[in-house]
Amino acid sequence: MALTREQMAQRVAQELADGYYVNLGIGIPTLVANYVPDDIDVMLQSENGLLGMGEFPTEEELDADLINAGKQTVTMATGASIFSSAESFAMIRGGHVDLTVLGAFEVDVNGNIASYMIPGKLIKGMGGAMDLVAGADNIIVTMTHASKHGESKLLSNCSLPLTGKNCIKKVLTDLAYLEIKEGKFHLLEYAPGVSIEQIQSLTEGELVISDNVREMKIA
Amino acid sequence: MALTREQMAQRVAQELADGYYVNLGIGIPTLVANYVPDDIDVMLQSENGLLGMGEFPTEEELDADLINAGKQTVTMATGASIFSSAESFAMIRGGHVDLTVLGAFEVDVNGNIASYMIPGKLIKGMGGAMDLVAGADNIIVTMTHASKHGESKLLSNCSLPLTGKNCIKKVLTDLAYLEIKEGKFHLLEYAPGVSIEQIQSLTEGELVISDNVREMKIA
Amino acid sequence: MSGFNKVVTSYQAAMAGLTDNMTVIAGGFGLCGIPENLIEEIKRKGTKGLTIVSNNCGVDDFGLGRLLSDHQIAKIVASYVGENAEFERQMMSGELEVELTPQGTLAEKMRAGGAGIPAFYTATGYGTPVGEGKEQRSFNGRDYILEESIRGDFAIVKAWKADTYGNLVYRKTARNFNPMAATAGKITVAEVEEIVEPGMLDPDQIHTPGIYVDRVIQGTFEKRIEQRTVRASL
Amino acid sequence: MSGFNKVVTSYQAAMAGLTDNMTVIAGGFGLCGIPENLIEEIKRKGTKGLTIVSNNCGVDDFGLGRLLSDHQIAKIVASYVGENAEFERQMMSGELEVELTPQGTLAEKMRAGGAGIPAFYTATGYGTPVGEGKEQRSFNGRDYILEESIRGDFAIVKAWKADTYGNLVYRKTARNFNPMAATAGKITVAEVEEIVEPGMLDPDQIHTPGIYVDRVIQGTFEKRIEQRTVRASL
Repeated sequence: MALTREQMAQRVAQELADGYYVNLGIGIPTLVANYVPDDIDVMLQSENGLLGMGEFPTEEELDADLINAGKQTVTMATGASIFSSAESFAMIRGGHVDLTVLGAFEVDVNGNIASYMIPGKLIKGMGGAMDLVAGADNIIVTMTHASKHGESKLLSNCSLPLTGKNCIKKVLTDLAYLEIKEGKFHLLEYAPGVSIEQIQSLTEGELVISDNVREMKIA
Repeated sequence: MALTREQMAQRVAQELADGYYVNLGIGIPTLVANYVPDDIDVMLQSENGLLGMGEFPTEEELDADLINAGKQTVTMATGASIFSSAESFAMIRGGHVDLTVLGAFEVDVNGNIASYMIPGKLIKGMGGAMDLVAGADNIIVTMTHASKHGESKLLSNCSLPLTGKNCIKKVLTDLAYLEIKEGKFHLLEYAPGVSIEQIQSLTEGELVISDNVREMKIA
Repeated sequence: MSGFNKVVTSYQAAMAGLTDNMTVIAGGFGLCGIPENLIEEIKRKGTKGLTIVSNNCGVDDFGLGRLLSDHQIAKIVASYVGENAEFERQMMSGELEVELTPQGTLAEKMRAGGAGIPAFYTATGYGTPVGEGKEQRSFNGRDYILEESIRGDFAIVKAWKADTYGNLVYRKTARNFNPMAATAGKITVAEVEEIVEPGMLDPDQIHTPGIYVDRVIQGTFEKRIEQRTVRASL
Repeated sequence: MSGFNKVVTSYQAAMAGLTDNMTVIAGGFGLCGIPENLIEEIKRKGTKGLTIVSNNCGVDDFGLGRLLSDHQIAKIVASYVGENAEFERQMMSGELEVELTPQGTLAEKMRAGGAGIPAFYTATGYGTPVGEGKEQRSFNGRDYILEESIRGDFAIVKAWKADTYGNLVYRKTARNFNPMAATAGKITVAEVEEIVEPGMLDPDQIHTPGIYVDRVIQGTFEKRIEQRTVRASL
């Protein structure tokens, strides 16, 4: 069974460690915040200039001057700091964020990622995504393994305009957790009830089955 | 009679205007602050990170955390702000300071300035001087017209390592106030009791006597 | 003693000198921390052919989006089109020139413009459409592209408090692009919620020193919220 | 919940991992805002062959000057030798390699190092010895030189207050180079006058967010004054 969005977020959350500064993109990545293990503490970086993003505000706490990068009203966690956009991206570009989680349309065997534009159809802009993928060492891309029409999103070569080149090493899809290295996708984990054959058939780029491949554990 | 250091500072102070942000170098430039006309207000920028430098502190006000670029203890003027060295030089390099006054060993007809090093003899370092001359549009160099041995400091070509290239347009010496343009020194004012011939004889670089040349007025 | 008094009392005076075809750098992220009344004044003036530099372009009926309906904007440099339908329509139709710029690069271009840095290298955008036509260069085995700085004829920013000398303090994430924008305008105009006397702001806690600011005006703000997300009160 | 607690309680722990031939970036201007006890710990450890990046090198018997007597410093990147006789002597004799760097360029090189900017252009130093051997380039008719960023194995800074998460606040002109230095170390150590609990510092007024800081230690400081200038009390 393909993972739900919530399950994908749960699996990503297992990659968190105590003391991590984390940037979560819009969509599934945002949900990761709901599954931080009880025994660890992470701080969420929001690229509009907030380190230590808290939960949504109550009606009483609502403040137009306090939003996240998704433009949602938020609160500050204890120990938060506020800074300018230039400082925020100094943090991101300078590699100070420990983990970045973001969505994509496509990734390929060379770690290229396309996530911001479908020519002629969708031009929302890249926002901070190009800086995030260029600045982070540790990135997890979350997306469905294939489109609704069964077209693989794990490719030999991205077909859409790139957000970043040679920068993605880990991908979590609704079917699998994969590592990208040496020009191949390495299957590390398959979702419960999903067969390796099914993953193989939906992975257009070269796929290697890791020696240690195992079934994904979702709490 | 050659101007005293105090008189040189007085003459420079006449170039101040209300609302000017001013950076004053060490030595004679520092004295300019004592001659700000009563009817105008200027703010002094100190490149270690202070805009709105005040007078020296009393014993009671003395604070090791509050110094100027000359490492002297100072106070803050009303409306002062404190910032990092990067922000301070963003201001300077970005051309936001209205007037910069600094000393020099030599200047030449092309607006080059040498002020930080005498090879084999004196290597104090350039500090912020290179940034100041590169960043400011409006600079006044203050120095004696010639050395104690009668060697001109206003040259065809600076002989010492440069602090900046093509950046100086105004020079106030103990003998004269000059403008540098089109590869020549233009004599605008002579100090009271100093002859144009004397200035000519102590100016190695090409000197042009301005049509409007006049005696300097010191209050 | 009045030379440092930057206070103006009308929006006409605040935006005096803005003429057609100028470049305006605007602070704000989404609808948060935007100089909403200064934008309204540009709409009122009807200035045309503007190049706008701003992370976003507001929404259809608020913020910079208000300048789209009368086609006052010729070109916009932004990182995100977002949910602004008219922006997207004018971009797709070619009525509006759009230079999509990564958010961090945009912030750094503004900072560099104010700081006398004409250009810098960044890995952001290397190997993507953003890097096309730009110089590529390797430092320590990694590839970067050259990005040039941005300056504006005007910069318009929103702060929380100002003193009359133009020292500014921002509030929470309404800071965003405002501090960099403030440094990058030939004329920088700040609108604020409160103006205090010099000396009332802690010198250690000023976000934008007054040297960058030419005019300050006190306004009243709608502060519209784009994504109103709340949790239940206990 | 302890993952963000950066507090260490001994100077040995604060400088653990510093080994010979490393690069150390230090905050401070003159003797103002210098991490005086962290420097003392380097002296105590006897680490050799260091490259020090700092605006100044202290005075003979205080601050970074303390590392000169035992020849712990192989190279220093600084803007000003100042009145440090031993520094000048070692430089003149060639015992110490000195890379004189303009003050603004030095600050920007540290900031760039922390911000993932590998290099930038500046007019500062063009046509001077500082520009020799560096790429020259013209933008909009003006000449600039290319300067590369600096990173350190360690950065040592002095702040006024920290919370246990490493958020820092500086006091008056003791800020100077400290904020940039703090961003540019692989390991950044801050010594401070007071450590408070998270939440005690106003998020709007934090100068260095804790993400840059790896270790925090509370110390006591001599805060020596280099040029004691006073006026008569009334």
